[in-house]
Amino acid sequence: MDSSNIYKKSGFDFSNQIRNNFLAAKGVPVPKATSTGTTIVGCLFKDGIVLGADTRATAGEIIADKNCEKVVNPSCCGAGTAADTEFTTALISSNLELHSLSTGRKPRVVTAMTMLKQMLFQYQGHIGAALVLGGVDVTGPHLFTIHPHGSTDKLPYVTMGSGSLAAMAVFEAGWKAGMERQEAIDLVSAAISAGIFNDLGSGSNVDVCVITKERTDMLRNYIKPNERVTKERHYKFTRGTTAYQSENIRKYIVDESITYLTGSATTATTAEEAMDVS
Amino acid sequence: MDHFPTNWGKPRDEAVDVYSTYPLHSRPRNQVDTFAEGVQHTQQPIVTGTSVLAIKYKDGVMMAADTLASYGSLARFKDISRLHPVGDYTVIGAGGDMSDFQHIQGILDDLIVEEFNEADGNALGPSEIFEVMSQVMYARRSKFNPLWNSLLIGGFKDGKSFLAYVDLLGTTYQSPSIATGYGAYIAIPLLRKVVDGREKDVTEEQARHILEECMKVLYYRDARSLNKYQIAKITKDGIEITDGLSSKTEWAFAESIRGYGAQNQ
Amino acid sequence: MSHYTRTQSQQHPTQRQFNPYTENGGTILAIAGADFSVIAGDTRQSEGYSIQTRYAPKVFKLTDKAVLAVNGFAADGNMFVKKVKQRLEWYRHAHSKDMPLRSIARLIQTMLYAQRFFPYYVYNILGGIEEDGTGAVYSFDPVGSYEREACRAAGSAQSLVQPFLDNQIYFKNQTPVLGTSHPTHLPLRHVVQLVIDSFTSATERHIEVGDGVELYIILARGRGTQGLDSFKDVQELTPHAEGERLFVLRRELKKD
Amino acid sequence: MNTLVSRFTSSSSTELKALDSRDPDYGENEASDITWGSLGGFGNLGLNGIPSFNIPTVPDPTAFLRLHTDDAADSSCRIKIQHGTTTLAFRFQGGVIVAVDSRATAGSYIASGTVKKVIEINPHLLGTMAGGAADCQFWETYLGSQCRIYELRNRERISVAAASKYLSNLVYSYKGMGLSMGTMICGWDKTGPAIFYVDSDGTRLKGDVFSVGSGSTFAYGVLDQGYRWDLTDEEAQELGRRSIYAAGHRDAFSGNTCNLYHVKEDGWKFIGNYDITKLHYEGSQGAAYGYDQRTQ
Amino acid sequence: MQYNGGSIVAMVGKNCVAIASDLRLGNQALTIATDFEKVFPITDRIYLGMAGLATDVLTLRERFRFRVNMYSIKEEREIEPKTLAQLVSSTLYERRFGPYFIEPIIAGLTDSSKGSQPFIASADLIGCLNFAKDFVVVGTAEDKLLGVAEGLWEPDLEPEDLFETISQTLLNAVDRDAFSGWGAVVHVITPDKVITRTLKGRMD
Amino acid sequence: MECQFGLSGNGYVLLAASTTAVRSIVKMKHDQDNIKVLGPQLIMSYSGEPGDTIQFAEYIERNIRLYQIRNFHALRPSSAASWLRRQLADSLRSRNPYAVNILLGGYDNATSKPHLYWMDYLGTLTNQPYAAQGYGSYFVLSLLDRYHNPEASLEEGLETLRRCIDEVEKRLVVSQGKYIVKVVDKDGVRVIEL
Repeated sequence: MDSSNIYKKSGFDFSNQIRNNFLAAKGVPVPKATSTGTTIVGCLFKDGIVLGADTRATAGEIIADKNCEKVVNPSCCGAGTAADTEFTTALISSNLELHSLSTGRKPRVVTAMTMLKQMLFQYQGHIGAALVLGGVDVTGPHLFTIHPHGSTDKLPYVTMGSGSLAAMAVFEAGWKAGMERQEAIDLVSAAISAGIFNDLGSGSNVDVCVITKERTDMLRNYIKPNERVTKERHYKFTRGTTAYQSENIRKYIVDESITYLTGSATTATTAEEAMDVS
Repeated sequence: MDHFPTNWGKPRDEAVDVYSTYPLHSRPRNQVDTFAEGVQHTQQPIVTGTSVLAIKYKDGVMMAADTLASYGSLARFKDISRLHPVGDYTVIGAGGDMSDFQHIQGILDDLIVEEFNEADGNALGPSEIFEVMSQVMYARRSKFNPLWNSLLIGGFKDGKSFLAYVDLLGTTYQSPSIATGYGAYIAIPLLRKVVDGREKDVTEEQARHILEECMKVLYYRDARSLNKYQIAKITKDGIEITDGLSSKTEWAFAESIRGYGAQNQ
Repeated sequence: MSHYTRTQSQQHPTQRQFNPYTENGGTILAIAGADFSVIAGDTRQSEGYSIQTRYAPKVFKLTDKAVLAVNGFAADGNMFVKKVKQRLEWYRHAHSKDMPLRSIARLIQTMLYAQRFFPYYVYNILGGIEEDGTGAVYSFDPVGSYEREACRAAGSAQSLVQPFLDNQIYFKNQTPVLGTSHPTHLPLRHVVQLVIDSFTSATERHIEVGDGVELYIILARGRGTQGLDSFKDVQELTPHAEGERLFVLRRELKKD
Repeated sequence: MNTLVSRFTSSSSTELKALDSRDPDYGENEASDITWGSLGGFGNLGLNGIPSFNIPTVPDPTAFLRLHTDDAADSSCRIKIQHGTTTLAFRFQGGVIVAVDSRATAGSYIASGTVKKVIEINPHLLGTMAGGAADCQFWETYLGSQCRIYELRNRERISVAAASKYLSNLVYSYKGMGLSMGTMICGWDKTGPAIFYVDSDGTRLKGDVFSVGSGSTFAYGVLDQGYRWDLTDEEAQELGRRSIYAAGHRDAFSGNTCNLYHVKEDGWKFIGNYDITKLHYEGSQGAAYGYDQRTQ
Repeated sequence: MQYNGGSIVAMVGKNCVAIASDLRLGNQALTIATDFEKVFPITDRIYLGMAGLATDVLTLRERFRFRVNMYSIKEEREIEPKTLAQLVSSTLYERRFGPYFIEPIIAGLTDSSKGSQPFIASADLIGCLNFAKDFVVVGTAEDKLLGVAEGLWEPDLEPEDLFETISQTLLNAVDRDAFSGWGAVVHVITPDKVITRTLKGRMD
Repeated sequence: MECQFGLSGNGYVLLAASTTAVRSIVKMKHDQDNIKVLGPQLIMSYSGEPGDTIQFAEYIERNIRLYQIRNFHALRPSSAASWLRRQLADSLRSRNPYAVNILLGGYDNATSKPHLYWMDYLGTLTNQPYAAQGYGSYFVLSLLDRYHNPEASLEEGLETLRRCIDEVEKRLVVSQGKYIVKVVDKDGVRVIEL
């Protein structure tokens, strides 16, 4: 194991794999990674692209995160294995930045799409990232979906994730070419809401991102239809409820000041005072 | 009995070496999640119908299904009726295996005849038909010989509308809007938005419109569907099944799409 | 290591042609008080990631003083409730009284155990009032082992709810303030609030719980409705105030 | 055979016979052999008092059962049958001590911490519960009723040997079907105190010291080292408690509380219920059981 | 994850955070040790907990110590909790196709120059971060912890109240989990001190 | 099927290991010494996959010796344990992992304290007052919970050890035969005849 060298080359490290196969054979199964059930969508409108996502992350049937961000960087939403979408898009967006620095031009959406599909294809679906990619460049607005195996799609409105059918139904029924900005935002949030309320893998809030030639507006938690109701009772415990065996308090000196023995004594908070808080 | 202490209480399986010298308890593992794997792709149904949609509305119940029976990916029979009236108050709509559905029709027709012969002044309403069907389906699943269908039973009797679902496992439920097959994923979001909580207010016009809309979306997205469908309406005036409907579809935007990636022309 | 070889078929017991079970999600819970019991269940029925219906009752009235909650595979559950009700009906015809709660519990055990080799995939919780007027909860595993308890959660979110109830009902791990002790039975109002909070919490963290919650509240003979009055929309199911009284309280839950 | 014949000869006229129980479209008709009312039997016990079971119509019912209920083979299996246990019983000069824990686990979830694992068959007989909770509860309750019938027929109490043999024969007849039960039948009869170990394999052993369940090895560790025939009653009870504590502490599937019974000539007596954590920190007679507590 | 057992929870309070873990080291059902700590100080104000396979906990503790030391040497400053979270995440994702069997939790306060803001985060075994504003949990009792925490947690708890809430959450959750428990340790991190208490938990 | 126990007392660590070498259903040997002396005050017992055990033990023995030669002093118990753990954890990531479970006993002259480490083939390391490996641990851990005394004299320690051996002999299906017992204390390592 060359763990002592942190400057080693980047990329995946497979050194645990043999061990894990061995463990699996011995009956220690590989634990499951967080996946996002997810509804993510995108659609074209008059001036650009609107992307949308719900905010639920699940681990099996348990909701691991109620308000996560699936619009991972403001041109891409991810579904599938959460860590994969996160790191894949981060990697590509960094490569894109390098690309644009070396070419001296703003990157195009197709470039991002090609980089993503090439990377995902290389890993043959083992990187479980399903993405909706949208953006506006010199050639106009573009909207793509990229599947974990590297296949792509180019359509005026797209959906992904476990709620994709619900969201697609809304698009099929409501989308038309050349929508106004607000119209498009409403349609996208209706599509996400359809996923939130009809697909158990999706839930909580609606995130919307509007990309136009001029700017990108991230409307985080654009609609919050699922706020928790206030509890019927309060559950604060009386202090001393929990029995403990031993206690160890490490105090830090928060603030130090020098008290001059002669001259003006500028008293600030002394260490003693700060330590009194307990 | 499995004599390894930590495995107590589990069904026996002597085929395994329980005295493995290795201090890790290895027992056989089922490689699959039996539940998640679902029930669809097993002992296959042969000739199948796809979604059925149904909603409650102001005057009763409305149900829609296309007229296609597929043989795998082959659109085999294009004029099959999947909405079947039972008695004077009920329509039963079926997805899944068509031969099983015809068997069910037989059972129900017999039932109606028998009930008629009793001539006791009572007629079977939708909830009774539903009860019979849920018993039949559950009994068949318990005998490992299921009728491979998901059924919607809708009706209107004595001023009350009734809509319920039963499938090959005997699972039942009632709701103001129900869809089977792909409809449960594609049509339900649209139906729920219009119908749920407003089933007393939705007019016939609105009901028909939303069903048509859903049939269109299903035709767009369900590869085993057909743009030819029936709508049944069950109200106080009885059953009315409209045949040979189709939706006006829109494919124009496809013209502007070039390729699936970097292509422009 | 192992000197035996294992064949493929031994490794995976296969019975593939048809799986007679499915899972329909949801959670049920019951709490017994000194002279009442509360039995509750959410109303969502789901399969996989789809909500089949937002209202499918999981809690059923058996008699005026016995309520049964079922959870697991909905078809098995509904059929089981139907059969229990039938048996109770027979009993009523033969003895012209309702079967006492503890006998219902034993009956449920034997009925579940009859399916030992083809189990009902149903977790049952029976709540009600015993003949001595105390509140009781009986919980069952799918093949019929049962015990009487003070509180019990079952179903998909049982592991979320049960430890919370342990803490709040049994005061587990709580040291009482010096000179006091924890009450053995909580007042009705308190219990109903805990049940509602349990379900709102479970809804936050479990995808299969939601849409609505139904609480059945059974009061012992002669007990007034104190503790219930502060809740809106409580509906009485028993026709008159003599004998045990049964109430139902419905609340909405989040629908996502 | 009949079902098979009727299934394949079914014509529309047979189906007209609507609710014929052999018709594949309708459920088994329970009313046929168990009539309603007071003659209705109880649960799966028919009029003759013999339980009946419904067996799935699949080629291999045991494999079917294992597929759906064996949560060791498939942690995602949904029908979780409760299990996990430590039970022990030993004979000494003062009778029989029976001590059990009270935990039931389903997968890693502790389904209950208050299970009664000693089944009071009758005032002179105790059965313990290890393995499938329902199997033990059902069959030992059933055994109780059979013991009562024996008493009525023969005007004397059934011996421990006979009762355990009865149970052993019962479960042996279901061998290979997936029952899982490891129990100790303890009592006092004409021959004095007696313990029989009975399991679902059909094994039946007479002995002095037994411990059964996932934590049994840990219980043995303490039990064997402290066991003598001439223990006083107090010492014996303390030994039972300590052994169950030891198992509860080391075994993840045992714990919560210890239920202690003492069988004497005049029947069994419930000694007490002890919280295992309390035993760890405080002990039962002033001396804490826990290693870190006693060596502090 | 169930091989060795163990669970961890972290919660946010008013200007403070708390992180608590159980103390069990098991070998499946057999309890090997009841003093196995899973939460380690990274800096004065940041604690890192890891639940999962014990050997990986030990390996990664060393690895993170090394990487954090390298960070402070290179940057000449203490690592911030958010930075640590990213460091942990990328270390885990590096092994995407041969992961360490652990799930980490980070709890800490930001530097006092940044106002000592509370910070908690958890990740799955391949490093998908979850930044929560209330509480995060990992381990075999994950579902139980979530359920109790969802019921008991309230915003703006003072350190002593936070201690009670997190302790009650952990103790009651692990009492329903066969593979966690056997005592617990809680660290409450406030701007001026860290209170560490060993709880009197169930030992079975 | 081998069993090993370790327990620490007042100023010493005792390790005991069964001496039977088993292959399939045959006992190959009755006087196998499964406790290696790694240093002047460091001993290690090992069990696990046949073949791996002895290969790994010898590798460890030689390397610890090498360290001592190079550095003129022996590794302290805690350092030796850490290093050993690393060896196991690394080997687990290789194509041919060592499947060896270990008990490590040592006396630290710097602190005048005995140390006992339990380690499994995955590289899980923990410092314990008493420990056991193999199926024997299912019987003796509870026994040691009950009878072990950290302040016990050597004689008392041996008495507890005899209880362990007796218990395993009584309950484990396979008879373990004789045990070899070694003690490490401030005076070094000795073999003790029970």
